[in-house]
Amino acid sequence: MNQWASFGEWLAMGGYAAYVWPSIGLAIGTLLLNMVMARRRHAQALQRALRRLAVDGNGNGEA
Amino acid sequence: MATWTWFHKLGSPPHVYRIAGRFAPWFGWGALLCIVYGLFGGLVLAPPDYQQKDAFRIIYVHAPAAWLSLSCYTAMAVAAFVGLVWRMKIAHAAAAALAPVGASFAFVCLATGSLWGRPMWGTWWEWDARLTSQLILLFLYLGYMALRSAHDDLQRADRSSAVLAIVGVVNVPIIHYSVYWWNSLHQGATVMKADRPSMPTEMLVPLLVMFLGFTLFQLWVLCTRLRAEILDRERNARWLQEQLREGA
Amino acid sequence: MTAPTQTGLQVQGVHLWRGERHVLRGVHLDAPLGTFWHVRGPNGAGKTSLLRVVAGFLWPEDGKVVWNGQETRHLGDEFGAQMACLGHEPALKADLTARENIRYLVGLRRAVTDVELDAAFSRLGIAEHADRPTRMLSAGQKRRAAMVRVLLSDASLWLLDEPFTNLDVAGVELFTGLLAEHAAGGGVVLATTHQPIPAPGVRTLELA
Amino acid sequence: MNAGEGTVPTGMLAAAAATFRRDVALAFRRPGQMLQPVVFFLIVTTLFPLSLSPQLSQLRDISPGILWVGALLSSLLALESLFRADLEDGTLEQWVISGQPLAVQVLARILAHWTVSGLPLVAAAPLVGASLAVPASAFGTTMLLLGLGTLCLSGLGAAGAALTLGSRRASVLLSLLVLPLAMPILIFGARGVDLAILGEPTRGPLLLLSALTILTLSLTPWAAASAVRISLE
Repeated sequence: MNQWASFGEWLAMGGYAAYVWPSIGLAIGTLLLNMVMARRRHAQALQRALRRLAVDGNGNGEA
Repeated sequence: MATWTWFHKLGSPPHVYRIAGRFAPWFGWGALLCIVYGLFGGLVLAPPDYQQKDAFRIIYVHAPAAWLSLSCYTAMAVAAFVGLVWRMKIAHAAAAALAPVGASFAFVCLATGSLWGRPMWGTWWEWDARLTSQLILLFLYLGYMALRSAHDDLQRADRSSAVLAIVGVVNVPIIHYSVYWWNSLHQGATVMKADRPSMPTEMLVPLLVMFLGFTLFQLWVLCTRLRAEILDRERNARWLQEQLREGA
Repeated sequence: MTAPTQTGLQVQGVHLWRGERHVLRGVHLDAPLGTFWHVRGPNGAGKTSLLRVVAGFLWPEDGKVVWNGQETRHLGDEFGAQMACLGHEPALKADLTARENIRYLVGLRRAVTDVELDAAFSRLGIAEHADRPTRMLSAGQKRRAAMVRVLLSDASLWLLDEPFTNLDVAGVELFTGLLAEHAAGGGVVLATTHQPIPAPGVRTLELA
Repeated sequence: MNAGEGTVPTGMLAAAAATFRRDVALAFRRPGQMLQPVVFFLIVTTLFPLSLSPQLSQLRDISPGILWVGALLSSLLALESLFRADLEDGTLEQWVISGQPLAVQVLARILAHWTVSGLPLVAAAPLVGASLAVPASAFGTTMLLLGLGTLCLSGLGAAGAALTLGSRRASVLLSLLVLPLAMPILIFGARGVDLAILGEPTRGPLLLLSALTILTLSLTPWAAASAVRISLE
């Protein structure tokens, strides 16, 4: 089943390693970047909302 | 009546905030699983392409990114339309949530397309119809995000970027076919012919799994960012206080 | 036949946020035809916002605006035709003469003749300036030219934001007379100003 | 002088015609400003021979691109202030409450703007074409194509100008929004001029560009109208 003779041969990607691995790396990297940015965006928004809540927690939050 | 209440409930921020929170983990883990399995299938198990050998494996990230960049833009336009017509803040929040991830998929698609083209055509950039229309789509994203950040008032930013998204989505097919028409004038179809249908199953299955993985990732980012956008837009709502007091 | 539709303007429970501020908090107003309203309140109380909500530029987050029994949101352009606004800017193109400006703006609504224009210009005391580019007119003269537009617009609802700014004493008297006359003639007038309006039967709407 | 002595309300087309006449009259009050896009067009198109080569044969091959890029950028220049002056002096508000459909007024504005800024570019096209060794036989088609292209761009630009009304530094933003959408115009237009120079039939690009213009002029007024309403909020 496994068509690669060795781990090294798999890494070489039939001579196209210089193109395949950067592509995969870039794609995964962008996914991770998006994940981190999304989580931080939510955390920031939550902080702002909590701070606003603390400031006028009692008063004019009517819907 | 049931469909209307469903649609109506989608309009209420507290409800959407909660279900986005509940669904997010499922999308997140699902995406991770699919992408790991898809990459393993594509990079290890799938046989090399008879023509492009192992370089074709870039398709496992290139094609899903291309598909996602387009589906994100369409979803943004639909959300923008709903937001404008029914004046639903949630829809504008969804459009705002989709833009960054859509733009980054467009960029990934371009970069991997260029990396894939290098061994095929010997140049980093080739004015191939697909790459060119993808480049223009990236410009549309950048224009959208530039317009959104140009307005300080959140509501005006929402509504004017919504108009742009709708105008943009009408033009996407026009741009697509005019680029293909322009490209076919000057040269025959390029050699990058790894179209999906002609692929054997052990190559095709990982690709479909990657599509699913990327889509689930898009939904995860949508849920996470949507909650942030809702928090920004619902500053003075009472439900927000109970929600925040008992933990996000 | 449904209940006889209430003529005139009703503002029902209008809430409006401008960014963080809760500008209009449940504003109520029942202005039947033939009434003259003075909208009063300190700076930032939302006087201008209220006029812009009634005019349809701003959509309230809550509550509605009803004109002659129909919600203005559903009337659309039809409501625009029955309303005239006098905002902070006189809405005059500097390079065109006052006559050209007004003939165009009123012409959007109805056919207007030079006779009517001359009569209105002289009534507002700027007949001799009607044919000079508005660039050369003083602020007060521009304000009077804008009032000509309101006068000729055939609108029954008048929304005037600080109409007396840049006007001399005679101008304020003239404008007050015109507003009262329009109200007496079956129209509805909403005017925001910090000065008292010395006209009989003026009702006030206080914005906190 | 109060309301309604049997006055005749103005029809939609009459109002649009009045807006068209006023805009053109307003432009002719400052003829200098009308020439600015044309001068810009002439300057931009002289940059190419200076930066490339004086050989006429070489210039002829790329003249469609030079003509079209120059025309698009020049008309984009004039588009930025399409609604800004009206917003500042309050006339834009009068449109919204004039009782006339806003989209029709915007369409009248687009046509007036095209007449004032697009047509001068078309008139200057033969001059520029000659400087780029474009054969006189191609002038007719080139002018027709450029006329359609600038009209189509005026439609797109109107939506863009309305969208950037509230923001600072709008001219850069306007090009960022409009140019990606204008690329099909460039593709069809340049191809048409290319064929015209070679003396081949140009029905294809001509019909495609006309279809695109009709589609754009029937959609963008609505987009521009809703953008105007948004900027008045």
